This record gives sequence, structure tokens and C-alpha cells, in this order.
Amino acid sequence: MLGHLPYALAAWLILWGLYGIVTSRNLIHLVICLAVLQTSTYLILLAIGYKAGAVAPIYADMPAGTVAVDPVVQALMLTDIVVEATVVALLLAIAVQAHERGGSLDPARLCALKG
Amino acid sequence: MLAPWPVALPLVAAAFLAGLGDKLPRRLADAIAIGAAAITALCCALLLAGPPVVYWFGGIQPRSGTAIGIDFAIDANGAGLAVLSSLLILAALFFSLKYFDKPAHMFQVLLLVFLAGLCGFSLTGDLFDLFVFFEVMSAAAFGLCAYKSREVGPLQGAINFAVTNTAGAFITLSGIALLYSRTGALNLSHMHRMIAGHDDSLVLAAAALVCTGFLVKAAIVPFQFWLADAHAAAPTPACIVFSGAMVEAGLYAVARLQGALFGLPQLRTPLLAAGVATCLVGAVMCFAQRHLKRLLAFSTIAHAGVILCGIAVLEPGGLSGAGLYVVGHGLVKAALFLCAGMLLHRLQSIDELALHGRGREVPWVGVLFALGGLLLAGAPPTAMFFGDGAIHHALEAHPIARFAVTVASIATGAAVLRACGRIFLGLGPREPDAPGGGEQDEEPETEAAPIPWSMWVPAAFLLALAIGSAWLPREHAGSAAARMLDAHSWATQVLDRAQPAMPSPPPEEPLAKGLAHAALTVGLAIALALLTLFRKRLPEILRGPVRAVWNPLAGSLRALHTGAVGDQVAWLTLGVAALGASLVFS
Amino acid sequence: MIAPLQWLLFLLLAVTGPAVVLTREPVAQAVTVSFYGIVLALVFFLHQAPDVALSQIVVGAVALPLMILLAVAKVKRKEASRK
Amino acid sequence: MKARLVLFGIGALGFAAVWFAGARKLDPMGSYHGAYGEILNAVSVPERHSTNVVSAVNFDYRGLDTLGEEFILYISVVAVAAILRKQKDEEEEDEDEAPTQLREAPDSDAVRLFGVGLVPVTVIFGLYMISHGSVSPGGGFQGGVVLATVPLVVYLCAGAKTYLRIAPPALAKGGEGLGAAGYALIGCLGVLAGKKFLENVVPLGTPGEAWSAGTITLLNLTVGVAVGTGFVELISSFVEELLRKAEK
Repeated sequence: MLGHLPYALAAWLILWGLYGIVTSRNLIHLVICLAVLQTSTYLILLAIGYKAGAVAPIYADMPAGTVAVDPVVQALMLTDIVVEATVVALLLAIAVQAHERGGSLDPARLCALKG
Repeated sequence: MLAPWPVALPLVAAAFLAGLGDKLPRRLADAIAIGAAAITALCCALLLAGPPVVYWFGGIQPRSGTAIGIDFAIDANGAGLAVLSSLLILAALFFSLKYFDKPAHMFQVLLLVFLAGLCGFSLTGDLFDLFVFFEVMSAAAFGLCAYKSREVGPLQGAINFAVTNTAGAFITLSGIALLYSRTGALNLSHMHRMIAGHDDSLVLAAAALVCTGFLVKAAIVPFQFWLADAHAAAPTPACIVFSGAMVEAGLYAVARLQGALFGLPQLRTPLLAAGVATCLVGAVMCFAQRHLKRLLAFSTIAHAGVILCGIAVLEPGGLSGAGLYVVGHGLVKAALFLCAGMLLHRLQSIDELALHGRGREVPWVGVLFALGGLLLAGAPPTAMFFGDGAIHHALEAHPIARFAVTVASIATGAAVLRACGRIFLGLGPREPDAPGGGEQDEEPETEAAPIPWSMWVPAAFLLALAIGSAWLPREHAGSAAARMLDAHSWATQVLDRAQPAMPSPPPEEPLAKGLAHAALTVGLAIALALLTLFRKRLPEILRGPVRAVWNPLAGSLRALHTGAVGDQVAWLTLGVAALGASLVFS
Repeated sequence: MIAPLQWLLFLLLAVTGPAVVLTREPVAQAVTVSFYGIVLALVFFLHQAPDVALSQIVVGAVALPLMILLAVAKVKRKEASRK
Repeated sequence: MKARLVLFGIGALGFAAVWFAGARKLDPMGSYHGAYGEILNAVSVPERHSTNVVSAVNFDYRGLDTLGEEFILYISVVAVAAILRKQKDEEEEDEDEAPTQLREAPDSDAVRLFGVGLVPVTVIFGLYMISHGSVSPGGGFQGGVVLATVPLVVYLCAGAKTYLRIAPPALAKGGEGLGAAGYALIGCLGVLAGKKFLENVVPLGTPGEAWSAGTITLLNLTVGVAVGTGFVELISSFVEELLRKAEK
């Protein structure tokens, strides 16, 4: 059962991220909550590809055949991290611009402004 | 050999344009963008005409049944969606030539990357690659939506769009991770072999999570709230691709995953229920709009519901109907959006009531618009007409879904025809300019000017294509749909390099039945449009009960569409939970 | 078998994640999210994912907080010039 | 807000229940045994001469994903620049606004000295990471971000004018396009050689050395260029108006 705790932790982070977005009154804060939501996916991937007692999949100083953890999930996590960084940058830019045009970072007030 | 180009070509062109765009003469930059999209369309069309192909990137073939590289597994459905996308992007590129006052090569770059994302998304045979291209498409779409960054509306729409879709995408990714842990594979066919026959709660929960992101993109109830805010505010050339191809891409992914990977009959009930709800919500909301682009956006939601109903029966008949419907709907809806864009360009407004009678200045736009409305209601001859018939045929055993699909056709057609009658014929009384529920007129992108050829030609071209699509080989679509749902034959082709025979197409609905049905929906749509326009002339005894039902119905639905991103994400959470619970706990 | 240090880090994640969400002030959040990013990177490093840990450090602990601060600074500049 | 929280609460409970029902069927953490990873761990050194298997997966076996990833980054940078750009007419209006403080070089010699010392170390570290992506942890992405911090350090230690001198906007933009297009063009090399797109057709070299693993190293390089210039452009987009003033 203990080995399943990382998966529960991932769900915990997903729900906190969603909670943050649902209750946010500031777009910059909201975007960071989205980033927290995303970190949960790193955790699931990490937990899935981990093998107890194995080494990192880097064979520079290791004989071939040494047991290593799954390299695929790590490749997926790298892609995931880049996606996170860029989506966050894009959303922050939109938020800043919305503040510039609408004078507020509060999603509720922007909504009202739009009419 | 053609397989990589629909992705590689637009990307290289986009990078080239973005790096050098402001140094090149405007004409040359335009030519490069349009040329790249045209060649992409050609490549996809050749792929569509050929048999299903599997292309392994890097030449990395599967080893003893284990896929190691990434493949494009191309069939008629995927290639067809890619052709549709590239045609719409082509129309968007033409339309945008004179749409912005300033040179818009950044807009072209965004469109080209969007195209590459759509193509990769429709062709790939790898689950994680599907997610990557989904994000390519999304990132470009967010940029397109916020392109008019001087107004609050588009920015607010882009925030709702980006936040809900990104949250959905991460939920999809968590589902992908769960599936990976079970199967140790990412190739769709390989994964299918690992989970076939083991549909325990892990696979069911993962299926719900994976589908969520795509259903958000497809604007299926209760994930639909973002769509109208984004589609109505985005620049018109972007709208046509959003409504005509992006929403459909989400549905395509659901069908593809069900066909090649899950094969879960349990998905039928929740998807049908969601489809019915989407048809009805979209129909009511569409009819209640006066902002033309919002009206068209909500009609897209209704039609997405129709397509989902076709997919959800999980039978070749319904799926091939959905495929034809996607083609017809995409072309018609894109033409309608272009008409709305021309009105905005020429008359500087997009509000149905404010434009009362003013459309007489541009009668040709009216003709295109009316034609689009009739085709949207299901009039022959388009692929949409045949698709509608096939979906009805497949829904024989589901009377509620049939009813919802019919309502969606009638209401959306009637809404477009009503707007058409009011704007271009000046029908009906001039309405008092009541502050309409949350819709503001849109700031035009240009000074009022005559409509250039680069705007009306794409619209007419798309409608002509829509009519031409009636002659698409329907048996081909039918057997492609049967093939799409046959995970086993996919797996032998992808992993064992066998070339399985094409299955025979499902039986078709008799044409007479389809024509009778179309006459009914189109007739009712016209009648409904006229009744709404001249409702003041009806006796109060008829108007009273209608008002008593309609006003609270439309009012409460409108009240749910608050446009607040927090509400939308709360609905999203509820939607995932409902979808997951209906699969896992049934 | 998972060592106590790993459990400790997981616990830290379970606490700092909500802490980032509950920090409502963006500048303060840039600090908490940076800390959270470092904890994540440590988790990755301990679980034999050095490549990912490096990415996480450069993105989660440097680039992300930096972008937040830039965005906040731009918003503040605008507000100052409005007054 | 209250209705929203109730809605979310129900959804969250349902989500947790679905997640629990699914995740309890997972193998506990630490017991991975998938065939995919095992095969890749076994073949990537002999086949691709890349001792960093993650790099081999990212840039070779699953190279198409990284092409997509590269363009996600690229298009986001383009979109950020398009969204935050200012129109000419607005800039003139802005002239009347309260003067915003321009970042000049700091007075303290210690800060400048620190910057001077930091820059070469960062550059070398970044370049090492990019070029050794196929050997040891790191690669184009991580190295690119590290390199992108160099202009930032310059901006903080030597002011906006020097920043513009070492990272002129045209260079950043061109470098970005070059890096992004470069990935796709290296992919085309395979087709030119009569093989498949993204096929590793460049001589592989000796495992463990910097320029080994064929296209993996080349692709790392293009990613390094694209990511480095991309992040510089992102930063520039956010401080655009300050840079404009420095230019005048």
C-alpha cells in the first residue's frame, strides 16, 4: 500500500491545482496554480518508471547491462517540462496584456468588462 | 514517402517566415505561406487517395512486436481530417490577406504551425505523440485567439480557452501515464494488444482521463463553456479553423482512441448522453444569440454534439456518418464565419439586431449566407446531408439521441436563416436595442471598405467544395470507418507489417428516407426562422406559452455561461468525475 | 523499498504544493514556487532522473519565478504610470 | 462563488474516487518492468553510441516528439512577442506617461565584478551541457536555458544598453528561427539520404565522446540555439518598453 502513496500524492496535487484555479482572483496566481496542476503529471510519470535499486539510464561510466530505471518516462517528463514552461509564459503574457487593456488581473472583473 | 511532409513542410515554412518575415516583401511572404499550405493539402490528398500506410520515423521498425519508434498510422479518416484542415487554413490565409491593416506574417506563422499540429495530430499512431501535437495545435491556437491583443474580449477569451484546454490536456497526460504503467508502451496498437480483454478499473479510469482533454477541445457538455468566448473573440480567419477543424479534431481523437486502443463498449452510454446534452445546449444557446460569431460558435457546439452521437454508437455506420458530417460541416461553417467576417469588414458590426436591413448593400454575401444556413440545416447536396442520414440510421435504437440530433439541425439552421432574413432582407420589425445578455459588438480590424476578392472568393470556394463533397465516395468512407474501429487489423498492420483487406462498408440508409428527413428539418428551420421574425403578428394565446417555456430555459442556460474561468474549471472537474464514475462504477 | 529521505521529500511536496496555491500574492508565490521547484528537482535527482532534475532546476526554480517577477514588474509599471 | 465551490467540491470528490479506483490497480512505485524501457536501455549504446539513454530517446527513438516540443516552445515565443508588441501610435502616447526607471549599470564594483566572473563560467557550463547531451545528463534544452541566463546577468550587472549590444532583438529572432527550422531540416537529411525522416544518417563516432551519436548531437545543438535565443526573446518581450527607451 505504501508504494501507492506517490499516486495519491499526484491526485492531491491535481486537486489543489484545480482548487487554486477555481478560487483564484488574480490571473498570475491562476497561472501558477496551473503549473502546480502540471507538476502532478511529473510525479505520476516518475513513480511509474522508477525501479528500486536501479541506476540512472546513463551508461557513461557503467558496464552495459547494468539495470537502469525507465528512460522513456524521463524523456516524456522533459517534454512535459518544456510544455509547462512555454504555456506558462504564454498565459502570463496574455494576463499582463489583459491587465494593460482591462486594468485588472481579476478574472471576474475582466469578464464584467467584456460585457 | 509522403507521410512526414504535412508536418515538416508547414513547420519549416513557419520558422523561415518568422525569422525573415519582416525583411521579405509582403507579397513573397504571403506566397510562401499560401504555397506551403497548398502543398500540404496536396500531400494529404494523395495520402487520402491511397491505402492505409504506416510510416516509422527514423526508420525505427518494431522489434518482435514491440514498437520502439514513433509511427504515423494513416487511414482515410486521419488523412481526410488533414485535408480538411489544410483547405481551411488555405482559406484562412487568403481571407487574411486584406483582413488586417498591417502586415500579418506573425498571423501566418501561427496558422502554419497550427496546421502542422493538426496534421500531426490526425496522422500519428502514438499516444504521447498525439498529446505533443495536441499541444502544438493548442499553443498556436492560444496565440491566434489572443492575436487582437488591443481589446479585452479576445484576451479574456484566450485566457478561458488556454486555461481550460491546458487543464484538460494535463488530465489527459495523467491518463496516458496510467496507461503507460499498465502496458509499458505508447504505440496505440501495441497498447491495444496489452490491454485487450483486461478492462479493469485502471483502464476505465485512464480512458476517462485521456478522453477528457479531447472532449474539452471538442466543447462537449459540460466542457463547452470556453468555446463561445474564444471563437467569438478570435479573428475571423482563425475562427474558421477553430470551428471547422479543431473541435472536430478533438472528436476524431476520441474515435481513434476508441477504435485503435480502448475498444471499450462501456464508453457508449456516457458518450451518447454527453452528445445528446451537447446537441440540446448548443441548439438552445445558438438560437438565443444575436452576436453573429457567437451564434455560429454555439451552432458549432450543437454540431459537435451531433458528430459525437454518430461516434458514440461505436458502429461503422455512425462513424462513417460522423466522418462525412465533419467534412460537410467544416466547409459550411467556415464559409458562414467568412460571411460574418465580411459583414464586419464592410458594415463594421456583427450584431444581428443592429444590422437590421443593412445587409442589402451586399446582397451576394446574403446569398452565400442563406445557402450556408440551408446546408447547415441539412439540405442536400453536401457530405453533411449524407452524414446526417447515416447518423440517423445508426441511431435507430436511440430515439432520444435521434430527437436531439434533429433539434440541433433545425435550431442552428433556423438561427442562421433568421439572422439572414433580418440582416439581408430586413424582415421583421426593428427590435428595440435592448442591452443583450452579455454580448458586445466587436471592434472591426479595418476601416469600412468594399469587400475585396480575397474575402469573397474563399467563402464561395468553400461553399462550392461543400456542395462538391456530396460526391465523395461514400463506400470508401464506410469501409474506412469499419477499419478504424477494428483495432485488431490495425495492430497487424502496424506491428506485423501485414496489409489487411479493407472491410466491406456498412449498409447505407435509403436515399428517399434521407431526402424526406432533410425536407422536414429544412422546412421546420425555415418555418421557425419566419415565426421568430414575425412573432409579433401571432396571437398572444400562441406566444404566451412559448415565452413561458423559452424565456426561463434560455435564461437559465445563459446564466450558466458566466464566462468566468473559475466556473469553467469547476465544471471541468465535475465533468471528469462524471465521465470517470460512469465508466468505473457501472 | 523506498528510503526515508524519499518519503520526507514526498511529504514536503504534499505540503508545499498546497502552500504555493494558498499563497495568493504573486511575488510571494514566486518564492514558494521556486522552493517547490527545488524540492521537485531533488525528488527527481533521488529517483535516478538527473536529466529531468536539471531541466526542473532551470525551469522550475529559475525561469518560472523569473517570468512571474517580470510579469508582476510589468503590471506594476503600468499601474505606476496610471497614477 | 459559493455555487462554484459546491460544484467543484462534488467534482473533486468524484475525481478522487475515480482516481482511487484506478490507481489501486497500479503496480507499487519501484517495480517498473515495462519492455519498452528495457529494450531502449539495452540497445541505445550499441546502436546509437549515446551513453545518455534519455537523450537517445528524446532525439532519436522518439525524435518526432521533440520536434513537436521544439515548435511548442517556438510558437509560444512568437505568440508572446505578438501579444505584448506595442503599436507605433501607442508608443507615442506612452511618451507622456510617467518616466519609468531605466536600468543603468549599478554603481557597485562588486556587482560588476561578480557579473564579469559569472558570465564566462555560465557560457562554458552551457556549451558543455549542450555538446555533451549524448554523453552525460543535460542537453540542448538545459544548456540553452543556462546560456539564456547570460544576457540576463548582463542586464542586471551592466544595464539595458549593454544587454541590447550582446542580445540584439534581430539576432535573437533569427537564431530562434534557425534553431527551430534546423531541427526539421536535420530531419530531412534522412530523406535526402534515401531513408526515413529523422533517421540517424550521420557517422556515430565513439561512445562517451562529445561529438558522438550522430544526429543526436546535431539536434541537441539546434535545440540549444532555439531554446537559448527563445528564452532571451521571452525576457525581452516582457521588458520591451524598457529596451526601447534604452535604444533611443
